[in-house]
Amino acid sequence: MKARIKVTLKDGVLDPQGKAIANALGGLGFEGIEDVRQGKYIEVELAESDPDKARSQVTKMCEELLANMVIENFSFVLETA
Amino acid sequence: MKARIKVTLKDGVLDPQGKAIANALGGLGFEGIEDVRQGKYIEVELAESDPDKARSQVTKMCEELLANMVIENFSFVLETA
Amino acid sequence: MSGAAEKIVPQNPSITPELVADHGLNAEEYQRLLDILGREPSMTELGIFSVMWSEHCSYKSSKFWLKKLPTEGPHVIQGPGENAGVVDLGDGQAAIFKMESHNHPSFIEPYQGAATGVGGIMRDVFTMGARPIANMNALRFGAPDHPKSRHLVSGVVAGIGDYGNCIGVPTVGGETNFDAGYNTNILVNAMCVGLADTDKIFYSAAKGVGHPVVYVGSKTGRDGIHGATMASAEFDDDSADKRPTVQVGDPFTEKLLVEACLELMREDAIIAIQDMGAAGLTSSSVEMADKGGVGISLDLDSVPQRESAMTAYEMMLSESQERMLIVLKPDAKDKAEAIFRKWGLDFAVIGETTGTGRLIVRHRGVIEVDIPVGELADSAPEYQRPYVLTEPPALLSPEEIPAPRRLSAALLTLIGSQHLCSRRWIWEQYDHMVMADTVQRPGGDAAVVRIHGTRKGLAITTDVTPRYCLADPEMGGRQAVAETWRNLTAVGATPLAITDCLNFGNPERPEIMGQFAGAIEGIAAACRALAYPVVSGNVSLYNETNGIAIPPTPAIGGIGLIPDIAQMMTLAFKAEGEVILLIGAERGHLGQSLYLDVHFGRRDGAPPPVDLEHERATGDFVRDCIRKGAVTSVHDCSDGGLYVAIAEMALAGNIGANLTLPEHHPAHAILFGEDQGRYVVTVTAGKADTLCAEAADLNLDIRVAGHTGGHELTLDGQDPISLQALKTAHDDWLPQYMSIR
Amino acid sequence: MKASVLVFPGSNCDRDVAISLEAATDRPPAMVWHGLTEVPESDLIVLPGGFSYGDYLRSGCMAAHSPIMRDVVKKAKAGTPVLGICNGFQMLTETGLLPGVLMRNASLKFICKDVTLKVERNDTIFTNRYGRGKLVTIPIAHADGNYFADDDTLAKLEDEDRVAFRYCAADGSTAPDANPNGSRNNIAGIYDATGKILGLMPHPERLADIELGGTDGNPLFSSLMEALH
Ligand SMILES: Nc1ncnc2c1ncn2[C@@H]1O[C@H](COP(=O)(O)OP(=O)(O)O)[C@@H](O)[C@H]1O
Ligand SMILES: [Mg+2]
Repeated sequence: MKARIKVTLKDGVLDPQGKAIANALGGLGFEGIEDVRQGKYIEVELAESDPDKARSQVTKMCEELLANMVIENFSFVLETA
Repeated sequence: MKARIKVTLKDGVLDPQGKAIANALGGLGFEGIEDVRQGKYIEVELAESDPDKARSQVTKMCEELLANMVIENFSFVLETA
Repeated sequence: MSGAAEKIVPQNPSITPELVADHGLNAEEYQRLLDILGREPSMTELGIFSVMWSEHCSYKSSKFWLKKLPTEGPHVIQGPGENAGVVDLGDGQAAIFKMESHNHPSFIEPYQGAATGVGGIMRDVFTMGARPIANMNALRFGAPDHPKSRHLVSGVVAGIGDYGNCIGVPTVGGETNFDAGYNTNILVNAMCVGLADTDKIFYSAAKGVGHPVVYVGSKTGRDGIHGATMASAEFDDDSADKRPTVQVGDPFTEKLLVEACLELMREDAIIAIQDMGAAGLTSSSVEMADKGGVGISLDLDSVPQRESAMTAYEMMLSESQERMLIVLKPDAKDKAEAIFRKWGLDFAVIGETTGTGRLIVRHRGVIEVDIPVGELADSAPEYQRPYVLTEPPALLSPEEIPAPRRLSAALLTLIGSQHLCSRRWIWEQYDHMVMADTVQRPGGDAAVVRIHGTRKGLAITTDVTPRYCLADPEMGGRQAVAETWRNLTAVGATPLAITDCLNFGNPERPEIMGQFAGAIEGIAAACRALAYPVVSGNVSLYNETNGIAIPPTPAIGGIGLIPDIAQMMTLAFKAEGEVILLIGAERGHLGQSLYLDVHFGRRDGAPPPVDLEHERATGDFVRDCIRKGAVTSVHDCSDGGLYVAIAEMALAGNIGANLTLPEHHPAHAILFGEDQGRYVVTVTAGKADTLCAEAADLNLDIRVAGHTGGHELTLDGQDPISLQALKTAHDDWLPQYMSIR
Repeated sequence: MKASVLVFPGSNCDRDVAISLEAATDRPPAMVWHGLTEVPESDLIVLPGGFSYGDYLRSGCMAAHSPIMRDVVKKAKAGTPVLGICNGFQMLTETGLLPGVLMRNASLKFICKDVTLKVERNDTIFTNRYGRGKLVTIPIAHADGNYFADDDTLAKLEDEDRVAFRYCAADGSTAPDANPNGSRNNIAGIYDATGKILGLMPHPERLADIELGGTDGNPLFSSLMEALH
């Protein structure tokens, strides 16, 4: 089973990377870029095949390691191979 | 219009971050972690409202800046507010 | 003139006692506020008083004591009271430096907390016109086996590194302790040293009326609102709720800000300049106005904002990073704006200085704040809190402390412990060479950076020994100052001045206040005796959780000057067959030693006394020897004592030694005693007698402590220990500890 | 020799490299601000270390897309020698002037320390003053120095003798533990096909002054002087 996880900054948390990307896109001539936010995308291949168990395993992983819960949120989808 | 973009490493490209996460998860006691790959998740808020135009704009952004096409792939979805 | 009468306060929630208490103001303080305003405050005004009168901004518990510190000296250009201290280096140049804590934020979010701590202290320094040339960091973590320690070490070190590395200022040294006393209150103290021309130093007094007040840097968001009050409150188990106040640093923007500010400072444009640190727009505007004796009016609609619908309260209290406030000469606006635009930074005129003496803040056409500046800034409460001095424990005599089975094995254990192992794992994550002037890298007694384009060197160190301070705060305070002075001396520098970062528990408890008072007395005594004044500093109180305070930790950052770096000294043994000399009185003092702690789990007895006259005499002698080229390596004796000092010199030079033990004390007391004011030096074989004679002439204790050579350390030819074994023990502890998940 | 050093807002080794260039050539290089669209005619273009635009997204990627870099690419393709150090190397791979990419260090940590390098060739404009196969000590200071290229590219680099420097142990062996960042084949620096473009992660300008503890970086600058004066 594969988990596709998105980790994003909480609202209101400064995102220097997003800001820099927005500037760079502007510099490249792209117009109408209103906001850019950068997060992480993580794919985890799990041996677990039970969706409920996988779900609780991935939630725990996110909380303990993959996301910094002080400033980040996460969400994920599970996919059977 | 919002583009939700995933930038991932091509197959066969080494992924130090993914490897480190897999090790760390193992160290935290998670079992059955078979593979971890880390990529980027980028949200871009566009002024453009025409989906076709937005699509080609975002494709260009990815090719020119957001992904390094030597090692990375990208995919995205568009979303109307 | 706007007075209280024309004031309209929109949607003002009624100011309840709970709201006042939430803002950290006690009943007496709130009454003082009411007296000043002559009416109930608006919400924004309450917020402003709350941060300005917080411990962090007002120093209300510590001010009385800080006045006891000596702050003057022939080379002091600016003592405490400005953003940083300024010391004359000769040739028209000055060093500007300060140390500051970012303890609470770093415990909550180690990476960002530490990073923004570095950013904040650098702003304090370049605000005054200095280009930052070196960063230092003094870190205290909990016990290695505490479940949070590893995560905190890794986050703090990465945060400090990434911020300084990106800006391109070398992080050249620091200190690191692990101790259970910091399990739930780690300390992250960052120091920055900058270089300026003495005729181009900038201050924060906004003199003159009608001058534009300009905001530059990053946009304002809702970051860190209540950061200053958080830094002034004790932790409890709900501290997790305080998380959203964590700020995120953007070192790239800070780099732009450094360059833009320094570029503007080359023009004749600035009347006053102040970074927005704790309590952001509030404290920067109030401090500038207060020092200049003027009023200031701000229009918040012009403040560059990152988030929508921010209230006046939020904007005045935001602690968004990488922002500065400048009062410009009126005709300088266009020039200034062009510079900030060139660097891609926001630039906005948000107000002007006035003759009203009041802080007036408008937002969306409404006056949200109208407070007399002088009273806001100067009537902050000042407390002479009750205190109980710590009773120093009795001295332990060496005979009361058992010998180890094997001296060499005891050394190996000590040097491979968390206390004395190599900190390489930390400083290799810091770019300590950028700017290409680091002539002494981390790992020695003090770091040395060359003053760019000259032959002069600036030596920098930070020190304090918290276990000494806990046992006897007065002696611990002295020792901290003396150890910095010694470390500067050991590299050949003339110590100039210090900055301090006084980390303590809750000052409302008399025993904590007693620790504070004791430490101040000790620091002051040492500064006076060593002609080594305090020019800047920071106080961090309430470092305690559920009533358990940290050990008193008055961290001292010292700087010194080496006239020619050709005379710089290092601790590495240079050659085989040299004579090792120990200078300074040897008493075998084992109370509060690491030997006692590591081998017997005991922390008892008095800490080693610091005889300041002896300190000065030995130090001056050693420095003279270095300047004359009479010695080949120098290291002070500190944690772990003589045996550890010699082992460190051997490791650094990859040359062994045979040590000679005197008879007057037990061997373990000689080897592991932590007597203060001592240096180990080496001289080429023929020169030992002369040096001993010169020392004897000055009534200084000196003895031959051994000879260099071989690949082992031996004691009168006995009990050998290989350099390889020492190196493994010393190098491996930290990387191994950090590799465990 | 007329050298130009590009200055991005986040460059922080521009001054350091300018000093080394000036010492080797007796002539200060032109410092070229990133906001310009053209680099003055030069015998050498230097892309210095630092964090060009903050190095968000990928190191060097935003610099690679800046207007001034278009001119650098043009001039490089027309034969102007280019030296990219650290962040400069990252820019060179991001523009495609050099193959491969510099990924996050295998340890995921920033590393600042002296490393031993083997000089693989001494017949280029950058290394004629070094002995072939000579071991030198030069510092590294980076978070993203882990050189990666696919097997074919790597084989080509090796076949064409385009590896400039390799991380090695004190005895010259390229053992894995002499590799500080996980680079494939212990690669620390590479040339383009003409040998006129060099990208390397180590900082020769940081050990080009005896007061700083070594001078092994110096021959790189004096080689350039000799070849390009
Ligand atoms: N957090 C740190 N950052 C950088 N360097 C450090 C840090 N902690 C310790 N060091 C370095 O390690 C060496 C040993 O530190 P320490 O034992 O405190 O020295 P000393 O006993 O001479 O004061 C010093 O050179 C110091 O600068
Ligand atoms: Mg020392």
